[in-house]
Amino acid sequence: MASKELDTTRNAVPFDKANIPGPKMAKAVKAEVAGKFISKAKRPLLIVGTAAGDDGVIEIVRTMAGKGIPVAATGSSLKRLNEEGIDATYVNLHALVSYLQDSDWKGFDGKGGYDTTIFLGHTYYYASQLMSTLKNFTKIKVISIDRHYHPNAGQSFGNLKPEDFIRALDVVVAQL
Amino acid sequence: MASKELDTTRNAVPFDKANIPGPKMAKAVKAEVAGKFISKAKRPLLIVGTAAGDDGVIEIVRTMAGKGIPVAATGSSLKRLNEEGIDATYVNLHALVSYLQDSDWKGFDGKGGYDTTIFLGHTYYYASQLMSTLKNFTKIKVISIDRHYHPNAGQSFGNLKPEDFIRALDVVVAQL
Amino acid sequence: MVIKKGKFTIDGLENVQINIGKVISSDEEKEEPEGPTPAPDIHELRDWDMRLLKRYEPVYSPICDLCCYCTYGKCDLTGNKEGACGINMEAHQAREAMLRTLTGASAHAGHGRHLLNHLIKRFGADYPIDVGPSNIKAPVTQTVLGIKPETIGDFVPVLDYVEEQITQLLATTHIGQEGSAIDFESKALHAGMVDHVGMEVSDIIQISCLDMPKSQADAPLVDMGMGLIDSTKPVLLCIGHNVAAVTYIMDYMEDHDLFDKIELAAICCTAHDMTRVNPKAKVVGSLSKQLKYIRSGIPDLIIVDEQCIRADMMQETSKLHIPVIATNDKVMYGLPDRSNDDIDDIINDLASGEQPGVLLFDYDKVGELAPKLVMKMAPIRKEKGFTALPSDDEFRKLASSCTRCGACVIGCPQGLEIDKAMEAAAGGDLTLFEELHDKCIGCGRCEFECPKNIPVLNVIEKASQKVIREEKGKLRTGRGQVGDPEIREEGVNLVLGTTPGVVAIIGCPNYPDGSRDVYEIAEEMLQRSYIVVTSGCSAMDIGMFKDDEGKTLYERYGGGFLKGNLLNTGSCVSNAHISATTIKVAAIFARRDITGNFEEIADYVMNRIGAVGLAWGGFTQKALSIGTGCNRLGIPVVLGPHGAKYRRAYPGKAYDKDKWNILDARDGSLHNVEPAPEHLLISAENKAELMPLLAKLCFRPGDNNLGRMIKLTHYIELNEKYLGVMPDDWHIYVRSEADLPLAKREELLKILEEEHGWKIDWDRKKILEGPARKVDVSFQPTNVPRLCKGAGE
Amino acid sequence: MVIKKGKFTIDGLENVQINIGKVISSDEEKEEPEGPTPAPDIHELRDWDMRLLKRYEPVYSPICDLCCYCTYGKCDLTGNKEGACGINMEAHQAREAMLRTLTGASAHAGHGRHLLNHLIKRFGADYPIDVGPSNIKAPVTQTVLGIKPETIGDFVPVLDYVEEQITQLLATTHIGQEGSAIDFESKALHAGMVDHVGMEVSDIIQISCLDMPKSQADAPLVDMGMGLIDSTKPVLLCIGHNVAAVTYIMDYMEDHDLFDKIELAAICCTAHDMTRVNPKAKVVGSLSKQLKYIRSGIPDLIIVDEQCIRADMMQETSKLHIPVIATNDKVMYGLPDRSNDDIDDIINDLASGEQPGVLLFDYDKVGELAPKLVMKMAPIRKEKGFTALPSDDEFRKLASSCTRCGACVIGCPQGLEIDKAMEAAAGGDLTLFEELHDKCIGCGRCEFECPKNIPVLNVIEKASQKVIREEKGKLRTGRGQVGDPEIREEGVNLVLGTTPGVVAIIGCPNYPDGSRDVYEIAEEMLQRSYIVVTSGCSAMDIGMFKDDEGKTLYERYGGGFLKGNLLNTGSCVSNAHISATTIKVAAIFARRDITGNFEEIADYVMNRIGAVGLAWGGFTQKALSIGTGCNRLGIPVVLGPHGAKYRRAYPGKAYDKDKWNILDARDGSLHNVEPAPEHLLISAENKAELMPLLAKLCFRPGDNNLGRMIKLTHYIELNEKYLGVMPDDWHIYVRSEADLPLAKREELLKILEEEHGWKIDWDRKKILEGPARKVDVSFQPTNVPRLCKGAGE
Ligand code: SF4
Ligand code: SF4
Ligand code: SF4
Ligand code: SF4
Ligand code: SF4
Ligand code: SF4
Ligand code: SF4
Ligand code: SF4
Repeated sequence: MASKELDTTRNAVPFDKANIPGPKMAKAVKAEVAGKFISKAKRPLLIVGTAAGDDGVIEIVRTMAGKGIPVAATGSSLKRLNEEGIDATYVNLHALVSYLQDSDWKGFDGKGGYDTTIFLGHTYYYASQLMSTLKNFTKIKVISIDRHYHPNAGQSFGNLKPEDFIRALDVVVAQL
Repeated sequence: MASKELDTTRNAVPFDKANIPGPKMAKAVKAEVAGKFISKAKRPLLIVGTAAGDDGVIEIVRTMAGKGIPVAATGSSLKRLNEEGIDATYVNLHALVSYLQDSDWKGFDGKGGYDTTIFLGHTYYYASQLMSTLKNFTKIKVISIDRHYHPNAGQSFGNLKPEDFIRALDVVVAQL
Repeated sequence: MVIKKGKFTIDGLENVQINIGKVISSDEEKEEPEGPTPAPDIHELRDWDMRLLKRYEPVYSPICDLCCYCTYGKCDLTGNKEGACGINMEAHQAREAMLRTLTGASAHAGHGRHLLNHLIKRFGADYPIDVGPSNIKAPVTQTVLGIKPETIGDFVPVLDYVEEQITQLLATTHIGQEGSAIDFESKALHAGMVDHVGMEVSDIIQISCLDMPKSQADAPLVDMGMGLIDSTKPVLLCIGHNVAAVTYIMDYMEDHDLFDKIELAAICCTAHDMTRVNPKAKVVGSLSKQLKYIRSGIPDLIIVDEQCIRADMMQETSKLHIPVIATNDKVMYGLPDRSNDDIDDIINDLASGEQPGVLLFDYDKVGELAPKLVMKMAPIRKEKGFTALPSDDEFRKLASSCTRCGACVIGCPQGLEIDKAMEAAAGGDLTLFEELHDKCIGCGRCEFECPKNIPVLNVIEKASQKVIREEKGKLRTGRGQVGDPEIREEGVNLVLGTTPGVVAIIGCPNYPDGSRDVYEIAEEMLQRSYIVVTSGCSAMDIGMFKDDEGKTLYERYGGGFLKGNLLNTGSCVSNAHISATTIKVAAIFARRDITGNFEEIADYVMNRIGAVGLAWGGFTQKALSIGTGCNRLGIPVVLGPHGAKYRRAYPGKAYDKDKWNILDARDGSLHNVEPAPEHLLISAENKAELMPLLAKLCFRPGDNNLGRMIKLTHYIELNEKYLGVMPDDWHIYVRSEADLPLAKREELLKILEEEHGWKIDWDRKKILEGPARKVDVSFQPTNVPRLCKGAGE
Repeated sequence: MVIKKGKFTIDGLENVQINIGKVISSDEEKEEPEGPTPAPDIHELRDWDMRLLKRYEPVYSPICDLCCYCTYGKCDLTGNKEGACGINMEAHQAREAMLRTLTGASAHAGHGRHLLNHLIKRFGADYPIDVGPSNIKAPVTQTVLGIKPETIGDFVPVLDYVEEQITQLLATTHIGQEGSAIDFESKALHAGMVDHVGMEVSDIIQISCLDMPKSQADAPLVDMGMGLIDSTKPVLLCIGHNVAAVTYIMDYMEDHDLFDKIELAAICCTAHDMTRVNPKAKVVGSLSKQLKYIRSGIPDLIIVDEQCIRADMMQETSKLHIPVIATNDKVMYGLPDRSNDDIDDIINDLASGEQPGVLLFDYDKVGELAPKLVMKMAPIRKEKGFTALPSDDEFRKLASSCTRCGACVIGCPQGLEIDKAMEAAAGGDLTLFEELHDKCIGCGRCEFECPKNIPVLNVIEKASQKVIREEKGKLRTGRGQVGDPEIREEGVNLVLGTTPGVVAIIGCPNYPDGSRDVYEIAEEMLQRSYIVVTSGCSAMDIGMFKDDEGKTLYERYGGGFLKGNLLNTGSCVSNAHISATTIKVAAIFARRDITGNFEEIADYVMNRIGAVGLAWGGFTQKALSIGTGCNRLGIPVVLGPHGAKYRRAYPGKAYDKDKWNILDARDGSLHNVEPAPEHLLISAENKAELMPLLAKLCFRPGDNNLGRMIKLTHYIELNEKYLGVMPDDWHIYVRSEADLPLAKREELLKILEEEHGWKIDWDRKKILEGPARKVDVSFQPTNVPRLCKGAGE
């Protein structure tokens, strides 16, 4: 719909200016592309952080969860998600990335590890560090659909205005 | 002329993969833009390094020198330049950047410092380090018209094929 | 003939120097056998490290994908590639974390050595150690080195050892040394351990020589906060960590009755230590107040020593005509050394502004000069009204000139929404800035990004004048060690669990969400009868907030080693007393031999003592080394979210059952136990996530039923309170119905039956099947095979 | 009663330990007064540093614009901005350079301490120092600490001092310490100075205890080069720097007559030191051969100790079934410690491949196990023909599979055109690879970049088999110090200038253009009668090339401290003997007191001794610290182009006349002199630029006419030869016509008249006007006011 004017690839500079990790930085992607990418994942995991307070964001989480994407609630996001009736599993983000590094980990459902992680609603610098673990030490795909450009993801939006952010998320879920 | 097909802004990644200095990296510029930029300099200095062995490059140096741009010959380039009859002053590149940092330095001609330095024909990693000095500690503009992308310059070409390189240099001098 | 330590010459043999070492009394000798690893080299505790690291596998979070250690590089290690020297990302990150740990250790050790040299010169090497009512005077030193120091001079070989280890470890960061991540971890743990030795030395010698509180539960309360400094008086501000020089100022001020005339205040650990020496001194606050307070223009003279001092000191102070006296060769700012000059000449040069600062290594001169100078400066400065803060008019103009470009936000390490606050302020609403003020760590990075050259921090400070005036708190001065008698009394509660745990809130003010967090964390845990220990900047920030009755936590809670007490050990180096406390519990309560017996003690601590460290705002290398030293001793540590930038953590994998096998020392039998403590080093994202985590990390395999019950209660309650639900793993900590909180026992048994399929005998309200293991009151958990009966036979 | 050093107990006082320190004989005592700065702390030589740094202003070349030291960061410092702690780019770069210098210093000191502990255990603390025919046995130690060690035990407090300084310096890299770039430079210089102490200790104790050549000009020549290792025999390869463990292997091999049966070879400094102990050992080559040689599959067993060892050792060797024995706790690779196990068990586990490597800290076991194991491994390995190199067939396929994408080129630190060589090789032409082979430093980075997974280094090595077979050279084993008698003989030539200078070619093989450069540089300077001193990897590479008659430079030139001689001092730590040599010249030739008198000596060296260091391929932190130590002693150093990545240099500004004022010690008068030495630390881009620069940096203000004439001759000639013209600054080194080379005097006078406007008296061929200053044979140049007559009066 509004995707013509919405270009989520713009302004793809780290939201923390000094957060330049090296030659490999996330590809800035369009919302449709992100959505298609997620829809193709075999074992996706949506990782929702404490900053996911916005109603719009919560609705997106609900939709994605509804489409069968398991939700890991990191930080203190579980409380809100539970209040909203969204099924999620609490996990410490630092611990989670250590599980994801473990090829023997069977996932939250015991059915095996995840091939794609989707980050939404995180404290910027904190998530960036833990994406760095996944980027450097796993084959797991990392896509950030957060509001700010995350260089340590494989794919990310650029820095978005709040209103564009919600629009972009809508485009993403439309692809699922 | 051939500038339509020649896009010197492409492939603007450091020629040494790990040479990612930080958030500020050279703007990749078109050859015309580089040429115009140089033509506007009040006190330009062309810094020619040891790798300036190619005949095509030497001709460019000759042309630029002919247009009144003073030439600093670093490394061992002086020998060739002298053989070619091009007027140049030998200076150690490391020493040169220290002079350029000194606001009291009067330049090779005693008429004052330089506002723009133009790098051509350098050992890649060596020049990169010394551009870094100028970038971080002076207001002097640094433009690289070398074959490989120099993140520590203010402006630079992307990594060019040898033939495109000479074409690009021709475009540059055409603007002077 | 009485033989004493010292250097002697024998008549007629003037050129022979005889050094008499420690004079050992025979009974002392027999007291405790020396353990297997006195003064261990890098590899001697490696087996222990490998036990830890096998369970708590390191996780790396590179903050940079490159390595720039040598000029083969930079090398791109993205994706665990190897650099030109063959090192891969994993090993390099481990090396980086080791180097930063070592940096922290060297800061403390370097501080300790400086102080030791100084105090030996001042008081003599024979000056006795006095830390209060304790037989175990230097628990960390004794455990690590097998040495029982009696005089301050006895610490000389202790620091020799520390410095040797630091040098060896630093050497391993050279290209072409260690190639293995896991061995770099072992080295980091070694660095952390020697850090605690260095800290212990530093603090014990100053407690002994400078008459600081000695295990004093009711150490005096002192005033704290920018709102409590009387800026109408000359304000002499000390910044740093090393109290050596500053004591001369205090002595001079006492001798000349100047405490009424001069406001002597300090920032960072020097504030702790000054007030420990003399509670007439005042505390401005933690590190994050430093630039803010300088910018206020209030200080009339600044004395710096070492560590955590703004590197831009001279740029900032010279603009405001605040002279600076640097007193330590670690921080010299390019200033001229005036140690040999006449005091009056120096005063003139500083007062006239001819020199913005000087070096002064002669502390007698510092003591006399600083009070004189500040009294000379104050009228001059106050008359001219030097301050960096804008006037009301300027303030409005600045706020209005902001274009909301957001460059400052991207530059701010906290990502604070300065742009929005500017907008509000331009419209006359200061609340956003007032909120932002507590979250702002006062770093000044925003100012370098602003294309409109708005002095952002000054704007924040100006906007927050009202709240700053209310910044009035109380700090209980650093009490030093926990005394042996206290351990004797409380050890049992701690090990039984009636005291649910010890939470040590330490480190720096790089909090994710402002300094109120640490106050609230402390309060909640105190209310739950945890022992809360604190130190450094956190100890200060905890004292900055008050309850409805206007009381700080220090006023509301006792300072003893008792449940529900709040202990401030003191400055950063007094963190050693926290690890020392766990050692003392092992020694006094459990009667373990500690001398040169690190592994056994760490094993005891890890399996028995429910202590957890929290570096909520830890950002310095020292915070990392303190935490890492705790880790080697078996104490889990939680970091705030910025801590993920330390590059490495040691989370546990609760789901991996194989990792949770431990031995019963009685017979060497293997037992699969609950994951306790679940993590050795982990971060939390916010306070809400942190609270239940702290409670969880107090579980220990050695818990008895009562203790487990109490710990479980708090874990469940905190999880419900902060995450809104029962934790999904509470049941794995249940070994029998006796572990269940009484009030909820039935409810919980039901859940165990229904959700986890456990078998319950509802008549007797007993668990029949379900738990991974049963409680056995005499279970002696250990991770060290040689400590089991029959080992090596 | 004869009193000796040691520990004693007195009958009846068993618990009193008496340590008798150094027994000082009365006349010794009087020998030389103690200078002003024995064992200086960080700030005690700061005045001297400031003198240096005022003239040679540091220039920073950040290799990264960020700082990632603490978790306030990362911080963006681009454009000299400040980070969150207030440090700016300049100070941070200075801090980085200091840290890396310190890393180098710690590597040497850590090595020294390990060796000292080991040798004291083996030989006793009283084992006498024996370095050859010298009274000044430890010149650096004596100059820095004011100590004159006689036994190896005397070095214990020396290393205590070094470790204390290292800890203090490392502490300053903590956040919130030093804020000034210039003071970080002073600290770096301090680190460099203590590095030379650490190196000196390391080398003197091994020379003394392990019977290495002692100031021996005709130390034996040994075989060197991959082409000279007999791969049909079992090949036992040692890698590293610390010869402690390896000596046990040599002893065992001697005792069991195994030198014929086993090829004992080594890489890096362990190769130097093994051959110094026993010239039957062979040298494979410098660091850049390491991965190449492992990949060849030839070694049947590898022993590693410490420093400059491939971090990917285990990954590489396990693929090729080469067992590894690690013998030093700095490098443990996560291997199991088998020190307490039975030798046969270990051999079995290694030979079977059950364990790819082990730790072994029991050197007796290493000595026995290694020869046994290599003899067991060799037949197994040779039968299976383990090698990483492709077969001819595979080689062609690999070269053809290359898509010329260029990813490897961008990954290669040397930017080598691998893609072109692949193309040529696919077409059957190996010459490009053969050329590339010498330039390739064997780092392996290319392989991580190749999207076709081509093992690029293996391809290079395979293509270069022909040239590798011809890699046969000779090395003169490390001779140790320059002896006092040699100084007595040569000092005068050096100071007069008939020997135009000393060029010390040291450090690592990260050459910009292959290893032939150092050979050619050495040859040219030797032909010009410079004394060429060398050490470490450079010493090896110099020996790898031959003249038309098949002779290496070591065979063509003598090894004495005489003009036109080529001295290999030995391994990296023997670099201390190079700085020591300049100290000895000051002490012996100029009769300066050196004890605790660093500043005066450095001042002498800088103004009088035409010595220049060259780290052409220096890339390690050690090369940086060695160079920085030379700098503090007043010795200029040139780096290869990679050296610009060390982040900081000290170039001089010849045009700024104010910088070149020095004093005449006779009367304290100020003199404006020629810029000599022009730079303190500078890089050169290639050999052609380097050669005249080396000559120029041998000028000294103290040169007399003869010396200046000779130096000027070489400077002009080298400039003409390599840069094609007369240097444009030769005239500023002319003080009178007597400074002009005789053969060219008239020609030069003409130039001076015509181009520079000097006034010449053509009758007498005398300069009347022009030079900045006149020569004065008794001019006593100094930069230190207190050394002038009448100072302080
Ligand atoms: S490690 Fe730090 S200093 Fe080095 S390149 Fe990375 S960010 Fe820059
Ligand atoms: S230490 Fe290793 S990875 Fe780091 S820059 Fe040097 S060669 Fe590269
Ligand atoms: S001073 Fe405060 S607002 Fe400015 S960047 Fe630092 S934390 Fe952010
Ligand atoms: S950088 Fe300056 S102008 Fe931009 S939003 Fe921040 S304060 Fe306003
Ligand atoms: S707690 Fe942290 S910030 Fe505070 S003084 Fe100590 S190290 Fe510095
Ligand atoms: S040390 Fe200073 S500049 Fe470096 S990351 Fe920390 S705060 Fe930033
Ligand atoms: S191994 Fe050789 S070719 Fe490959 S990257 Fe290293 S230097 Fe370049
Ligand atoms: S990276 Fe591989 S495929 Fe590409 S040019 Fe190099 S060798 Fe060929």
